[in-house]
Amino acid sequence: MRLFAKILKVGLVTEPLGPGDDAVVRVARAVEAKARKLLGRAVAIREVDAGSCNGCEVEITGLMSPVYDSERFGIHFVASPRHADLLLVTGPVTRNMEIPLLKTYEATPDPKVVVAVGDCAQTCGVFRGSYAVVGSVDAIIPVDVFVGGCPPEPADILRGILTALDRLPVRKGRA
Amino acid sequence: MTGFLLEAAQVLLALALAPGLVGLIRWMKARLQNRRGAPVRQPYLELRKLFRKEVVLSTNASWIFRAAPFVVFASTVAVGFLVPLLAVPLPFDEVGDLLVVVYLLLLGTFFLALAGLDPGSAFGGMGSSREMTVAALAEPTLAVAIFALALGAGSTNLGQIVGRTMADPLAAVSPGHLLAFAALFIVMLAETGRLPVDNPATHLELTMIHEAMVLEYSGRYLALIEWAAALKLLIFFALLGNLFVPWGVAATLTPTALSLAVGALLVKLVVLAAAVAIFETRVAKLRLFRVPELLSASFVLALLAVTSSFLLR
Amino acid sequence: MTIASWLLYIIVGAHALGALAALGLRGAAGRVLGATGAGAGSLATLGLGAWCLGTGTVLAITAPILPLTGLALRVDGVSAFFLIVAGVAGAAASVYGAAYSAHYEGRYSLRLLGAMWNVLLLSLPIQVLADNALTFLMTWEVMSLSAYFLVLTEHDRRETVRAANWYLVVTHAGFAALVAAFLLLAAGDPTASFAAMRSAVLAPGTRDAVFVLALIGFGAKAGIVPLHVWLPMAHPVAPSHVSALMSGVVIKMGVYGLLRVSLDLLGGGPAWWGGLALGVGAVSALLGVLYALMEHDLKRLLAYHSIENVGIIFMGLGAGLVFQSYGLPALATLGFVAGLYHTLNHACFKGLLFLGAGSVLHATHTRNMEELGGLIHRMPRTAVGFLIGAAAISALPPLNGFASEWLVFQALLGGSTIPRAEIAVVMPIAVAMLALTSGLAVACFVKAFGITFLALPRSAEAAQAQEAPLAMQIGMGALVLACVALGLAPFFVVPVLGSALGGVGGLPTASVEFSLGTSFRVAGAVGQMSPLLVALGLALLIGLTLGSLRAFADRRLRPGDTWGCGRIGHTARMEYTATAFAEPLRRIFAELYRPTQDLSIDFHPASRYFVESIEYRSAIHPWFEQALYTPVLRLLRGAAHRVRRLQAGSLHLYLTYMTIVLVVLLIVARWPR
Amino acid sequence: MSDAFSQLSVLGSSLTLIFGLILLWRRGVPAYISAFAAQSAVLAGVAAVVAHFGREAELYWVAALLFLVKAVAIPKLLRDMERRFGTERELQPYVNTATSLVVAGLLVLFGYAIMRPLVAVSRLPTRAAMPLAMALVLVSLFVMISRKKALTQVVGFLMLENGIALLAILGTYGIPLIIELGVFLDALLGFIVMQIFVYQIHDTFETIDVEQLNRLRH
Repeated sequence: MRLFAKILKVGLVTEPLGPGDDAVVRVARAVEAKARKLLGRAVAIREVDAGSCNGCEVEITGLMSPVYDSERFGIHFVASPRHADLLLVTGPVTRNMEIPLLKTYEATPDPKVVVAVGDCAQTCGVFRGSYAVVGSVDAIIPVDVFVGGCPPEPADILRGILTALDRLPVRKGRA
Repeated sequence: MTGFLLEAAQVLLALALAPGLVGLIRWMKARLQNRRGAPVRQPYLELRKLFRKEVVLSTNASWIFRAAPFVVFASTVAVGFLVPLLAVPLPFDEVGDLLVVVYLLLLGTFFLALAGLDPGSAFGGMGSSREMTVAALAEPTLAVAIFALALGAGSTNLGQIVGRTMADPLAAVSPGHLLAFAALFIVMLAETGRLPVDNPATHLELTMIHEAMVLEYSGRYLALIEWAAALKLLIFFALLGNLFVPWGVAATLTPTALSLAVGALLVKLVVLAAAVAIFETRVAKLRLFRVPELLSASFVLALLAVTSSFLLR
Repeated sequence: MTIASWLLYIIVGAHALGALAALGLRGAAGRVLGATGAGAGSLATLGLGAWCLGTGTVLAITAPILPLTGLALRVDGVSAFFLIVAGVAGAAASVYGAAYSAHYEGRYSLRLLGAMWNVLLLSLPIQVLADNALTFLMTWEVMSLSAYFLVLTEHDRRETVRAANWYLVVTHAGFAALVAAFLLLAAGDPTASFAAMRSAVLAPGTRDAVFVLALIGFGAKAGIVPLHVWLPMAHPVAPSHVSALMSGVVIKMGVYGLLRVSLDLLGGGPAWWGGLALGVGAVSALLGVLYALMEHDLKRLLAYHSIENVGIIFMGLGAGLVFQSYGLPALATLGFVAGLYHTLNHACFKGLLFLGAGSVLHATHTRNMEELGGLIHRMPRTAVGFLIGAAAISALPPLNGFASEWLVFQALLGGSTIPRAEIAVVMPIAVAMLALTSGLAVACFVKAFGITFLALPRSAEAAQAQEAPLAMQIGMGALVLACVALGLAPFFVVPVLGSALGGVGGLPTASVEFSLGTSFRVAGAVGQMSPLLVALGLALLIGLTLGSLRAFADRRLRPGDTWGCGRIGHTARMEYTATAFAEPLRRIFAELYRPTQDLSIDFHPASRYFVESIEYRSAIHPWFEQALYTPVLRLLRGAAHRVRRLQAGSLHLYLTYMTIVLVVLLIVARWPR
Repeated sequence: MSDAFSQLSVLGSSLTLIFGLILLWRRGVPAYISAFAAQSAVLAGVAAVVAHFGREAELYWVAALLFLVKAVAIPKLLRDMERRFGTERELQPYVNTATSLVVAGLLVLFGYAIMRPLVAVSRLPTRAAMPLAMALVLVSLFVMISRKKALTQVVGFLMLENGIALLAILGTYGIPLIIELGVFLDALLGFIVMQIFVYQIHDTFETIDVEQLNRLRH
């Protein structure tokens, strides 16, 4: 009985939450259109934490929440770089994460793009000059787009992903 | 000749519908989680994308790793030829019975598990180990459920089981049938890596079963494996739908009967997909070591099904 | 002189010459000539079996070699079939052995090995041809002893001696049961021919006793639980081609014997005979595979699988006996055919697997799977052979294991036509146990092949491994072909087996039950299938997929490191091990395995938060073996202690004993009946 | 007509048995209570089916009574008890869950085997369902043997009673109403006595794990 009640309750609230603010909606539409053109509207993301304070991770997690729901644009996170099209890198690259980051980049099959998320990824932020930090993300692997902010909002991250997809070389013919 | 055309048509239909079925379940689950979710056609786009990507191949891997996607895909498609989706009897009905179906699927699992071990990654080995454990423990339920079905129909051949239930509609609600259905439903969840056993959407390697085996695959190989997995799900749904509720399956090859059969198949798939989506929303993933309990519960259901079938003979 | 008798003489002659050559010649010549004799003899055995089965020849020969009765031989369908089993495995193993035994040169006695190999190979055909009790029992003993010496080849190792002793004890306990069974069967006359036994009318109680004794005696040879303890000890320590033959053929003599006695000589019996055989078969199958899963010694793992497969064979025979007792000859034939088919298939794939394991041992000098890995790169042909064997033993279509297991399933499902409560209870459980067994077998061979041949080598030996010599590859190749052919052609094999069984023990002579054709239908059974078409379909589909991928998909391929979450180095230490692979199943079946765990941590002297070393040990103990064998051993030891009191070391005392025995015997002999 | 009758009775009995098996599979006491309530409702349904096809008007009363007492009243009482003790879960039964389920499967087969002769001579349309009722009795006994918590045992006892009632309904189309009522009262009394005991156990040992009763010996 309780089981049925529960399902009924869940069923009742199954209304799609409206997408967040207007900016997000616009970005979302744009991402959807671009992604469809470039990657067949299926973007698989592998997130690499190269030494971040996890502030960016919290925001990235927001992408998957019911509010932003990145899945509706065909963007989803995957467990292995082998499955990924896009690397989402956060944080200043620490000494211990330098080789793993490189290896992740190498493990990702072409065509691929890299989006560096957060100020630290671009400038190392407050960690600049630390003995434990190697440098910004683009010192290790080629970065297509930087997303600024400490931390950036999910909408910014979406916009960054969009821009990166723009740079993706479009392959034609016997692709 | 029409028979072979029918076979080809049904396999093409299955291949075409399979990704959509996965998309449908994902969409329903998203709605149940109050999300908008990806559209139903999303898996098609993902497959197209994967077929256009390059493959990164581990230097440790051998030919097994490269052969496995083909074996998995071919064995699943071969099963698609044997399972009646639209009409009975199929011309290939006597090529393989339900046992052949089970063991062909096991052939795919065998190669996929070897491929999981091949690159020498710990995740792959873990996935293989778990997948084989679950597959082995699901076997008795499958066999006993087949026994229950064969008892009723006097045959393990799929066409005959379907035909017999069509001839005797009351048999569809007989307890033996219902119990066998419940048992096979649980086994289906286990074999296709659905929720209480495996989480198809997990990102954490340690909780993976099926996903962990294919972590190393990319590009076209991954596409083949994903497609085969979707096809396997569709085949299990079709088995559940057509073996137990065979209404709508065409007995003659007239256009009306066949279009009716396509419609009935779609309805059954949607209903089962909804059932799985609701179920997956309701339950949490089981700890790996509670999975045997679930499987032994399904085994008891299958045993009950056999007993009931014996009783009512 | 008929062709059949010529072949018989060739068998004897070739093995005799082979044995003499092995004894007389030193070095490579003796080794190769001995193997040649063995191979030629085996081929003749195969030829004799095929000829007799093909033409339906019944050959009966009596040679006055043995005292009292002479050597009585007779070929019928069943013995012809077992001749084929012995011939196929014997020939392949002989070719393989010619190269394999080379590395014993100078370390162990090659003469004894070659001679005993020939003796064993000669005893096998004689065994299945034996037509009276004395011939049968004498050959049985020759076979057991020659196998004993072969097991003892590497005699300077403790485990070898221990294994050989266990083998000798269990096999002789079984022999005692057999002697008793035959004495009961022949009403005390050890010289009775099988024909006389067939026509003898025995009391039901005696028949039951004969069956149970035969089940114990032949079960000990076949490795049925709980008489299997010697098998996982003896098979691993024997030279690999000997293991292949022992596992493929010698233990099958138990199957042959049981079939001969229960079906042919006794003509079938009450339903519980079959039920008992089915039950011990199911238990052996399940326990065999469960213990195999926990094994990391490649050859011992295979030995446990022999127990499993013998169990499956016994399930087929048991089902046949059950159906026969209910007067269902067609179904009974199906059950027996399923058992026999699996016997032949097991001889092929298990022979192949043991030869493959032998090649691995030859190349790496270790049987421990945890030290292997990556061999597919160094030994590609052996890997393919082992893979095919693994797929076949896992009953994967379209190979031969699947065909016979499918038949066993069909036989069990066919039992549902018997409207009896006990059948309704037994059959679903048997089906479930068989299904669980085959599922676990698949898991086990993923482990065996995956850990041994795939991924990175786990030791320097594995990294340096070399492909096996050509002769060894030929031996394996022959068995690969046999596995594939037997898997694809059940529509040919099954009717032949049906006709081989025709007329034995009241089974129908004409095997009209099996219709020929690419898909074969079995009357009384409840399904049909065609492995040939399945194989064709699979090949076609793989080709089609490959072709369309070439045409439509991206074809770029880039080698890269294995993905390990970006770890800096990837070594073999990071791979999944055999123990880890089997760990989930070990936990699930913990109540059976009763694993003991032992964890010891050495902390750093400065702080408990730093660890210097962690040692974790875990072992499983086959508790039912301990529960069963420890009391027996204790009893034996106690008895031996008591008997020792008789041993005073005084010659006069011994003479007194002998006198007393003589007097007692004379009195007994003179006693009027 | 009678075909539908036997199908329905077997179906109902299978359902009661499956609800019985939930005791072995789930670990939370609320699930047990729900299972018991559902089982009793199905039992009432079976009684109504028998009343309809067997033309035994009396059985309608039994069905209604069964539903009221067992599907509504007792579950409510049980929930009260459960609430009072908080959630005690059946974490470590004597026999682990997977094994329990397999044992239950074997018990079902056993029930089938021992009822076979009876089923063979019986001419009732409900005969096919009787082994399942027997199996429910056996499974309930097994629950009481293998589980530790007192509440589980209470539910097991109630299910045992359900099994006996089912057997009576199927086998004799209901024993006369008076006897039925007597048994009913008996069960109710038993239940109340057990309830008191459970409260006592709880008050004394702060737990309702019956393993603790071993301490009474000292």
